[in-house]
Amino acid sequence: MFVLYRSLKYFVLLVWSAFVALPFLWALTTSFKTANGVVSGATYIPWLQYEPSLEGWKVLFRGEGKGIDIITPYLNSLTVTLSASFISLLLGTLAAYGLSRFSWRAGPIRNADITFFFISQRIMPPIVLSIPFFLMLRMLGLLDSRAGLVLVYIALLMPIVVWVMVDFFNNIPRELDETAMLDGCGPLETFWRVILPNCKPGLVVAGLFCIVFGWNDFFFAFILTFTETQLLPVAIVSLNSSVTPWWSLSASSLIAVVPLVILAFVIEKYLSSGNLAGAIK
Amino acid sequence: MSLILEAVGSMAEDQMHLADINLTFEKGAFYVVLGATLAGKTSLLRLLSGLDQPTSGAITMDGRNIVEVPVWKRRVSMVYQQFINYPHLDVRANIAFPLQRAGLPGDEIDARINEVTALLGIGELLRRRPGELSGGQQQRVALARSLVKNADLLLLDEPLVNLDYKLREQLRPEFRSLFGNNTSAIIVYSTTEPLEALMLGGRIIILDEGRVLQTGDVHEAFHNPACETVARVFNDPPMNMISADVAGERIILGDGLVLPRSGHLAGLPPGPCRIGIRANDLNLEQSAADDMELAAEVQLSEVNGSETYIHIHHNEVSWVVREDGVHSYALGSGIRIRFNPGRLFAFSSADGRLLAAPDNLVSGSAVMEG
Amino acid sequence: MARIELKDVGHCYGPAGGRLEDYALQPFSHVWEDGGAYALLGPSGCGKTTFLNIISGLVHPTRGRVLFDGRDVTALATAQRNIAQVFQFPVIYKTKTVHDNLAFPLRCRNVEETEIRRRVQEVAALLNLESSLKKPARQLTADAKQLISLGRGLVREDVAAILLDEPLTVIDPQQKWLLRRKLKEINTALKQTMVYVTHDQNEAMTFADHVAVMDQGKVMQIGTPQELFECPQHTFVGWFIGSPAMNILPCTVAEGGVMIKDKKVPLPALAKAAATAAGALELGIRPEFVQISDTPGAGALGVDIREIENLGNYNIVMLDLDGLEIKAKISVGNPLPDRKAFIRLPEKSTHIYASGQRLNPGT
Amino acid sequence: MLNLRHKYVFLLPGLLVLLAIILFPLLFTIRVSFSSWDVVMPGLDWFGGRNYTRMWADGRFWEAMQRLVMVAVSSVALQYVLGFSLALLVWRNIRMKRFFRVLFLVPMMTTPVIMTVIWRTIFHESLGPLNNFIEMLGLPAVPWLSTASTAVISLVIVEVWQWTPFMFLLLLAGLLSLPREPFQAAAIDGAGPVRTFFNVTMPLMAPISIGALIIRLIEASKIMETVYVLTAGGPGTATETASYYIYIRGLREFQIGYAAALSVTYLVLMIIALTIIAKILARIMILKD
Repeated sequence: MFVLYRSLKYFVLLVWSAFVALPFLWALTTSFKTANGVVSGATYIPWLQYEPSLEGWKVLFRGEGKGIDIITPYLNSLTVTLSASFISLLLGTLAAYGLSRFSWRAGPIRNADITFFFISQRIMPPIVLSIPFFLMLRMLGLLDSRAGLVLVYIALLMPIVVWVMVDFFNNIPRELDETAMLDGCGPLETFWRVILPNCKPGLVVAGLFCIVFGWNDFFFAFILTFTETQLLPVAIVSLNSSVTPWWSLSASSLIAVVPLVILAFVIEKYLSSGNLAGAIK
Repeated sequence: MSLILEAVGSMAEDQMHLADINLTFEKGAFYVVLGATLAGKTSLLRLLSGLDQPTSGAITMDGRNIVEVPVWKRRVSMVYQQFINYPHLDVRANIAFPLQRAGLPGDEIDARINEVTALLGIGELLRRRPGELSGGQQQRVALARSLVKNADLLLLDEPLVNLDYKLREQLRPEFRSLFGNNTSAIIVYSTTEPLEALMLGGRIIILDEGRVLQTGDVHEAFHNPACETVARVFNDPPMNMISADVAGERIILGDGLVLPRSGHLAGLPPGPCRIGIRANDLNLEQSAADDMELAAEVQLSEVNGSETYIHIHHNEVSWVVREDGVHSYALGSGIRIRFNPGRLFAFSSADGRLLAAPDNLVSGSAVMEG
Repeated sequence: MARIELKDVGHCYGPAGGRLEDYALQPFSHVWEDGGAYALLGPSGCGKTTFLNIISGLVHPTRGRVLFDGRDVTALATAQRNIAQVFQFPVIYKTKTVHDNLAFPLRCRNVEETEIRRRVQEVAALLNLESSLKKPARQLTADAKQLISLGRGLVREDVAAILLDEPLTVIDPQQKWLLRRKLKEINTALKQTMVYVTHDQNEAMTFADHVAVMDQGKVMQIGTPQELFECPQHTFVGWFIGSPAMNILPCTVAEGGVMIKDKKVPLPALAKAAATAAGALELGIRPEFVQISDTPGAGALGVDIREIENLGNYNIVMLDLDGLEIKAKISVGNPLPDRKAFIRLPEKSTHIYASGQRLNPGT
Repeated sequence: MLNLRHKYVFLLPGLLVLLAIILFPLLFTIRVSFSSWDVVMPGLDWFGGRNYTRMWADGRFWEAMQRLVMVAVSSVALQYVLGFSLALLVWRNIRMKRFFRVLFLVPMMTTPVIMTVIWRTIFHESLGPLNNFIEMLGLPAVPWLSTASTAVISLVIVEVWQWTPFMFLLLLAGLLSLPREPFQAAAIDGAGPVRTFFNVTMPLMAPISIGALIIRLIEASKIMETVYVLTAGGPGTATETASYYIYIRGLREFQIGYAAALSVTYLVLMIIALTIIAKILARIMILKD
């Protein structure tokens, strides 16, 4: 009975692992194919089933005209994601601290309502915002620029930061702030010298979520940029045209996806240490 | 320097925390705030610290209204019942923190840290983080951080309540000697434990349900509780109470125990009153010829330190007897209790005021003051 | 209901076969008789939780055997041991009513429904929970929830022992004595073997007929509360039990008595017991038993009165014997000498220890 | 709670930035929805409620809404069941625990559109590995993306692949934060795994489950990128979700005014639906003390 249960358990784990790994393995093997390798039907093992080639990878680094330039979109994505994450983290953390520590009243509106307002921004479908954002950025002259995208991403990412950090701050005893103030720190100094150094796990988790959601956004980058500023997902999806080069598509996908996969290790570490549990309520 | 509270009240979310508080705190004095849980002790300390503002009344320091002065500009220290230290700093940096904020020079900071850590016996721990310390050590660090500032006002909010019994036993005398030589600050210490109040001495403020019931010298208040509530709060176990009726020359206790209306009870007005007796004054053996006697049933015998509290029951009487040493009594067994009528307290049954207290026995306090 | 026997049980979290000092619980043997009220007492980290887990089956000891009524259960898992446990924080099934909470262990064992109802009624009556049987258990107060946890053990007929792990932690101080009483009452009425684990001296001594005092993985003494108080077998017990702690005074042995700081105290029996003992000698006496007077006499030691703590009902007098501090507990009303005093240490209340271990003057 | 003047320094920067970024688009959209802005005549004229009456009769929009509900609810339900099962499997000590945990988290780290591009090649009728595998088993090839029902199933598969990890993450974090005692108590009471799950695990996990379900429903209600890449709404309109349909009207056909009316309706319906769902879930799963 026990043995049966255990075998079943590992069977399920392995099946799901295979399901999870399938697209990556498929992309990996496809990236070494050429047109011949693709059109001959699904093949998996290089040398045995098809002749491997590095063409799919090489073409990514050849630059304009001769191939597909992947480096510029890569750097664009990196800049936009990191700037937007940093600003969201800064503003969101401050706001979350304000919501956690002070009482707010405006008519019937209380702390919980303001917190909800922040978090509820996630409900806004991108499509609803896209047209006004388009017009707004045009007005500001920020269409097709990295700055414009950063601005938009702040609205997308700040709710996540507030969601994680309000709860994190609520779990830091108020007495710690009070002690700092009694020791002669004003409110800002208290936040900077005492609270911030003690919320590294929360900041890491919030920051990770920001990077994941920022890096992975496609729609706004797609709508709000054209030729000057191309982000990675847009660059890759645009390969998906009439005659799809599966090999370079697969290679570029793997390149785009790998850096964040590494974050899975970081998240798992925080998961084990119990720092994530507080964030979800 | 004196800190004065006048008609201070504090409300939060429509709940009264403190009402009509009038108190004066003098420099160099030690105050114990005694009260049950939720009596308003923490609220009072937070008002004094400036962390909370009163909803009514005035708080003045040397005649100057200080309600509007922000906390970080006051010279106040507070030790919480939770062990609050800066988790990201080591012990030394924790203690140095308030000094650095005050802009003291480095050698002065070093000197003060050396002094205070030696005083509290935490010199070995300077490089450790608070998270690596035991509860007792953490509280010592918090205390060191509070003492090192030489604040004008030092507040301790039940600092021992979260420590275990042996540590409390160890720290109490240390507190006594730490605070005994104070001349420059106002020290306010809150506790729920009468024993702690008596051990630390000084002046007492007894709180109950957000009101001040009695102030004065600790021992004086212990021997002359202003009212029945004080008698309960200021005794552990709480003073045993029984309804009584004064008629003619007799006082009838509860269900018929009769004693003469004489001695310190001679002046009781006729009619109903409440009689109180300390658990300590109930004995299992006869100690004097005129002892009153009562047969009761044992509800539970509880060990408390080196003493045994015997909960007894007899008709409407549910009393606690304190006995020296550790003993055990079977549940439901019969027991005979004696007490000396000279040790009875009497309170008004209308408003709980003290009507009569026994004469103070010869006590050690005379020696202490001598 | 069972007799619990521990045979040379010890546990080490590291690799087995290490040094004895590394053991979280040093090997020892003991028997807990059926139906008794027992306590495991010690400061945090003393090994009492390991001990408890060995009995409940969460930890399998590195060495030794655990027997319930002679049956070897050392290798059995918790569920197979027929024990019940009350935890520090109340554990209830919050989706269920009080009745269904109490019935749960029986339903798990497929007991007949009429029998379940009968047992639950019985236990509810015992715990004064009858009026709330239909209420959702989550709505009850903390002390009632603890009673439900206890009740889930009591409904079962197969229970070998009920383990209580710091059960009063979350109970209101004012309610504690009522729950203590309830526990004692149940132990007296049902004669269930109960093991109570706590770091709180008062709770252990109030609840148990026999208390095992532990420190640093070692069982220091097992005895009745009165024995622990009056006759501590180890200086740790003398310090840990009672407040204020026992006075522990370094001493040496001389002809017909014991020397404390060059002063001879006539304690012939103790001196005889210690005559051949190895290790540092110490004298132990509780503050309650120190006799104090203002007149010198045979065997009295001259001391200085350093400080008097007036605690309302009694005084703690701090005495100075050539730099050694001795505490004496004196009731108010008893006259106190001024500055200089003389103390006597009655032999029947005084103990002598070698390397912390008590030497028995009887042998 | 403290009441200091300094508190504004903390809250206001974030609040104002968010209001500035969100409020203008929202008000603007509402205003545009009452205009006839399109590719021929861009501009804010007053068109009355005609966009809304047109929408009322627009069967394609309501079908897209229904499809969205179906896809969102079924994929989130699947994610919950799978995520919870997987979390339970790797919760306690098992061999290669860390390996499984990391692997199971990986999909949520990847860019949805990019992975959907890969999925498209996997679903390819003649060249993809999925049909190749099915044929190896001797079954007939499935026209994954070219018939209505299989296209919807493909969409759900991709959604489940991408987002089960998120559910898994939240639920595993929840499980790891649970106290041990209730489980010990259940073992002592003699409860087997099934009884323990329903009487201990589920009640303790209820608040976290609700949170996770709501978060995922919110995110799922916005599905469109996957549709864009995987099927472009096809075959026909078989996989159009609300967002994607609005995208076609607004950004393909530039019927800005009409798309705005659809957007406003869509947003309002989503808020109402999610509020109701949140309330219902809370009532079913959380028991008030």
